[in-house]
Amino acid sequence: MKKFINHPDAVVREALVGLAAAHPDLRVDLEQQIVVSADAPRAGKVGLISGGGSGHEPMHAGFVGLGMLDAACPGEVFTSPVPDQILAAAKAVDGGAGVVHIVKNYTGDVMNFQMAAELSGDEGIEVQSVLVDDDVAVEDSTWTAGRRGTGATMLVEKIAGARAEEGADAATVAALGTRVNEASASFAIALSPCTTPAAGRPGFELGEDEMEVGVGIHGEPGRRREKLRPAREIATMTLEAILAAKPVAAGEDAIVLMNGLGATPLIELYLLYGEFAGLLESAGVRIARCLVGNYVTSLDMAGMSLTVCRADPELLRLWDAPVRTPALRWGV
Amino acid sequence: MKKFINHPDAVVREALVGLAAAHPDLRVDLEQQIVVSADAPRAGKVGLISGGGSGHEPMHAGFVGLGMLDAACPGEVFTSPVPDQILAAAKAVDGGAGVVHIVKNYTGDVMNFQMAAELSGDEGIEVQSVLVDDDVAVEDSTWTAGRRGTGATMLVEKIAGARAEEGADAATVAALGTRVNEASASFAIALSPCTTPAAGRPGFELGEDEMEVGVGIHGEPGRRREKLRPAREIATMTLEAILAAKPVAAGEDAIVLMNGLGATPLIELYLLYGEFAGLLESAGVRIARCLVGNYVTSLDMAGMSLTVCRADPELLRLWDAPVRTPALRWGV
Amino acid sequence: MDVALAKAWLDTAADAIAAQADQLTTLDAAIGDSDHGVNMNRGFGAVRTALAGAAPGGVGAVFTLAGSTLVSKVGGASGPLYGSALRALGKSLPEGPEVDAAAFGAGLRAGLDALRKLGGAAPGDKTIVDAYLPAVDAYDAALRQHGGDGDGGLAAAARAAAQAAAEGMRATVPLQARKGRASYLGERSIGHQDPGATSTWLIFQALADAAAP
Amino acid sequence: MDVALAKAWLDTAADAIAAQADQLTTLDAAIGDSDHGVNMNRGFGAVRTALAGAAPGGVGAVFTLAGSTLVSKVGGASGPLYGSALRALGKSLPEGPEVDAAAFGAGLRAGLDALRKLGGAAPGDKTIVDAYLPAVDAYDAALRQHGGDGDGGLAAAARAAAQAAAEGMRATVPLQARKGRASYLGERSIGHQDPGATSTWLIFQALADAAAP
Ligand SMILES: Nc1ncnc2c1ncn2[C@@H]1O[C@H](COP(=O)(O)OP(=O)(O)O)[C@@H](O)[C@H]1O
Ligand SMILES: Nc1ncnc2c1ncn2[C@@H]1O[C@H](COP(=O)(O)OP(=O)(O)O)[C@@H](O)[C@H]1O
Ligand SMILES: [Mg+2]
Ligand SMILES: [Mg+2]
Ligand SMILES: [Mg+2]
Ligand SMILES: [Mg+2]
Repeated sequence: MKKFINHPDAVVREALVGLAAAHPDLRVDLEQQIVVSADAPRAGKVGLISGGGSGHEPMHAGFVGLGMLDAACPGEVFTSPVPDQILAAAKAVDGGAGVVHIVKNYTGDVMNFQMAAELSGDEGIEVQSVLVDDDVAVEDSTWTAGRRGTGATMLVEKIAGARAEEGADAATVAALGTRVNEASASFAIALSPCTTPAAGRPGFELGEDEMEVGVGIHGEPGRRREKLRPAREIATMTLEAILAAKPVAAGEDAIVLMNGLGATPLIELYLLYGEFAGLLESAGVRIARCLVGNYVTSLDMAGMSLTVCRADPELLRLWDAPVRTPALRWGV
Repeated sequence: MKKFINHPDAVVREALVGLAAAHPDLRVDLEQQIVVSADAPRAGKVGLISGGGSGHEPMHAGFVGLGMLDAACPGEVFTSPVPDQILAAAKAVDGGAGVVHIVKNYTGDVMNFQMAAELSGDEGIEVQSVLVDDDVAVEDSTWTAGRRGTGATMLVEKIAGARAEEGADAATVAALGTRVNEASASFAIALSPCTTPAAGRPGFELGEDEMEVGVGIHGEPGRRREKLRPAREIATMTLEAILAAKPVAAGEDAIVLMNGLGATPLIELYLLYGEFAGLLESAGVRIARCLVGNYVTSLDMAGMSLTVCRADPELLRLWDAPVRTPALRWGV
Repeated sequence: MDVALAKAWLDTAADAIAAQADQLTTLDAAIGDSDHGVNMNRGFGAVRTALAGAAPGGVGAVFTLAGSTLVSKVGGASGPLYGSALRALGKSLPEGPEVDAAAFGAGLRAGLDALRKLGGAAPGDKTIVDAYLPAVDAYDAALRQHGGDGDGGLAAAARAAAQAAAEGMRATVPLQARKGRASYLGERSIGHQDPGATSTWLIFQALADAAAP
Repeated sequence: MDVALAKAWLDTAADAIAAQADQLTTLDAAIGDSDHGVNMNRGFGAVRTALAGAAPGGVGAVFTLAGSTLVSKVGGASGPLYGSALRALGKSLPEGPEVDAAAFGAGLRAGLDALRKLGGAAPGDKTIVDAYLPAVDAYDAALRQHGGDGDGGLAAAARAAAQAAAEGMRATVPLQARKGRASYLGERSIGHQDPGATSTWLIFQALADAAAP
């Protein structure tokens, strides 16, 4: 394992030290291991809280700030945060209007956020939750813990964050977040495994001519292994899976997130995006907004995910609303 | 080699197709292989042009837009652009006030931009040039082609771009760019080689416990090979080299770019940034502004570079000026 | 079971988990996210510290503290599950510095119930439940058979529980996961031993070791 | 040297470079950025296309077109350097469909001068110059010795040039680079053959092959 670290156990904490140094707009509480917007709590504003294992940077701490999250709870690498962290975040951001949890659908995340919601409720803080489960590589069946939450999480955070900024109440913000999740589908492909600092070795082995299809964002193996194919064929396969699960009709608008998993260079992401844009155009779908870059990552995994969100004027208006966070900024 | 591509020869062109699809604010001319700001030329405004080999994304095309570059000329991967491209860019952005070339100090870049300057001059376009040579890992001696241009390039582009936006003439903008370069020093360390699509194999081999010290951004081997060390020691060594070459005194301001070379996850960059921030604080240097992320990359190389620019109120004012480009945006 | 044995069990478990952390992580790499050993080791290390710093007067309090510590320190799936189980065990025990083997067995089952309520896993889903459930059943059966008075009864029941946990753990290999992260692998989860079932066995084995006369 | 031979030379060079592109890139990987073969192949492929599509009337025009094509298509260090050299060669030649071996030799030297003026490299800097300079010297010496009349003189001079280029190329191995990308490696550039000197040898060898009776 080759990483710029001091000790595997200290990675999350030391990265938070750096985050604090880099972004005076954020309040980083190393004791509680939470990242809070400097102006939180704001009276009457719903507090948006997300969190999950570390290793997906810039998500979530990079999305804390005006128009997006009020707090992030980074767990250990690929390990969901604990209830205490989430409770501390709720206390730090509740301005009387309650909080909204944005939770990716993993057993650990769901349970820890649920426990935190109970603790927060005990303290008199209203908690609403959005469960994100956009990964259509996983079928939602009795054989799974449901679909995983991946790329759509940042869309939910952006759009729900904008609505919270407008002054909506917790139930409205949560309902909107759920609507974004329902309108979104993601699919990911990896060209290499990733290595967690604690494990010190890759999560799986992949041949020089193989790709892992339908991977999550925790370094776990994917749904199946295939021979590597040209970008055009990979794009076709990926988009077919997405549109089969959540169709977007010709003439409809979409928000598209062309996301890198960490070690894939931007030049490849743009190349892939060109393929997806061509395919969507052929299908008559209008890409109303898009992002190309590393937003929801999996440490040093080479790979990509595509997220397509069927959009409407409200979602686009909220997408365009000003945002000022370390990793996403416009309009301000 | 595992990449999301269709064919090694088509990578640059197809990535530009994706860039065009993703950013309607940019005019991508696939024939000339240039990327131009949609509103160029603007009458009376100096046109800022940069370029270089592809593979350093988001630099340079990702820095085209309001307050930064007017055009970028992406060459083949790690190969400087040709004079025709640069001339085409000059014609596209000259609004009567001439153009400024921002050139990284590599033999190929220097010669091609120089030839283009002559061609542009023949067409009646005034050309001023800024040569960027911030990489202090290379001693400037009779034994080298001078220092290389690396991370400081984006600082020059941002700050000179803001000055051009204010209406300064070409000589003033170029002089300012040169001043930023002179105030800046960079140093890079790689944990892995990178693989160009055309070569199809890594540029060098590195042991599981080795790092390449003093690397450039073209996948070339570095100045020396060393045993991998903890992040703290790496940061100390890097900062010592930088401050020895271009001291920043206690009490002075600095702009710091904590840059990833492509495959290093953000969590490690933040961890490293924490180390650098601590060391600079101990030295009494004030980090007035900073960026942490992948800005000047080397394809899929795992590694980092640090750039420190001694700043003054003028540079900070221009740094803070609004910028709207695919990869850098604030204030608008 | 008295306070000293309760602490000894958790200490022994912490030792076993520390020793096997790498192995647990390797199992988790195959069908999960390579952190189960790290998570469990962080959690049981914290339990050790918490118990060393506190002087719980009752057996139940030992487990309640341990469970709360796991919930607070582990995260992931295993933290809430094991944490809730230990908390439920602690809360179900009668007050006092000592409880009998039957009460302890009932407590173990209360822990299992809490864990199942939280996680929703059924036997055969390739989870902790597949080692925990047979362990509790074996414990009860042993107690019924040999009687539960004195530490001898507890020791024998714990031995039976550990053995059943081991069998349950091994029986997870051919299963396809239906819960937790491994379920995302679909049929690719078949052929691998479940990490959580493995840590459950370590914990029951630690009970048997600590209770051994 | 007539138009047909000029074209044949550049065609032969394009073949040799295509065949050796991988090797050139491998040499560049060791002390540069792994693109010299790709660059040269792209450039000489474009030269081939340009010449096939044009009908230059004079020998000089062939080289001027080839040089301009390299400048327009290659980029990097090698594009302007080889492009300027060929352009200077073309421009230095007397007009007409044929030039004698001496004029061609003077043209080769004009090309070298242009390349040196642009790149600023001295002999021993581990660059193209280290193969090109001895090649031109050998060409001139051969011409002086054997006389330059007819294609026989050119063929012999070209043979001598190719041989000297090969020696110059091999002599770059122990040198420390002082120009171009390899100079950034400091002493680590020692022990590797320079890619540009290698492509220069290929080009002079192509001349010898094309001119062979
Ligand atoms: N719903 C569940 N019920 C019982 N046990 C579960 C459940 N989900 C997961 N587990 C257990 O948790 C183990 C994984 O724990 P761990 O790796 O620490 O957490 P995570 O999956 O969050 O990374 C699995 O091997 C499995 O035994
Ligand atoms: N200043 C120079 N003068 C002569 N030749 C040079 C000079 N700089 C570089 N070269 C030659 O160029 C070769 C590299 O060419 P190439 O790889 O195509 O360009 P780049 O270095 O821009 O990637 C070197 O091997 C060297 O022979
Ligand atoms: Mg985990
Ligand atoms: Mg090059
Ligand atoms: Mg796990
Ligand atoms: Mg090269």
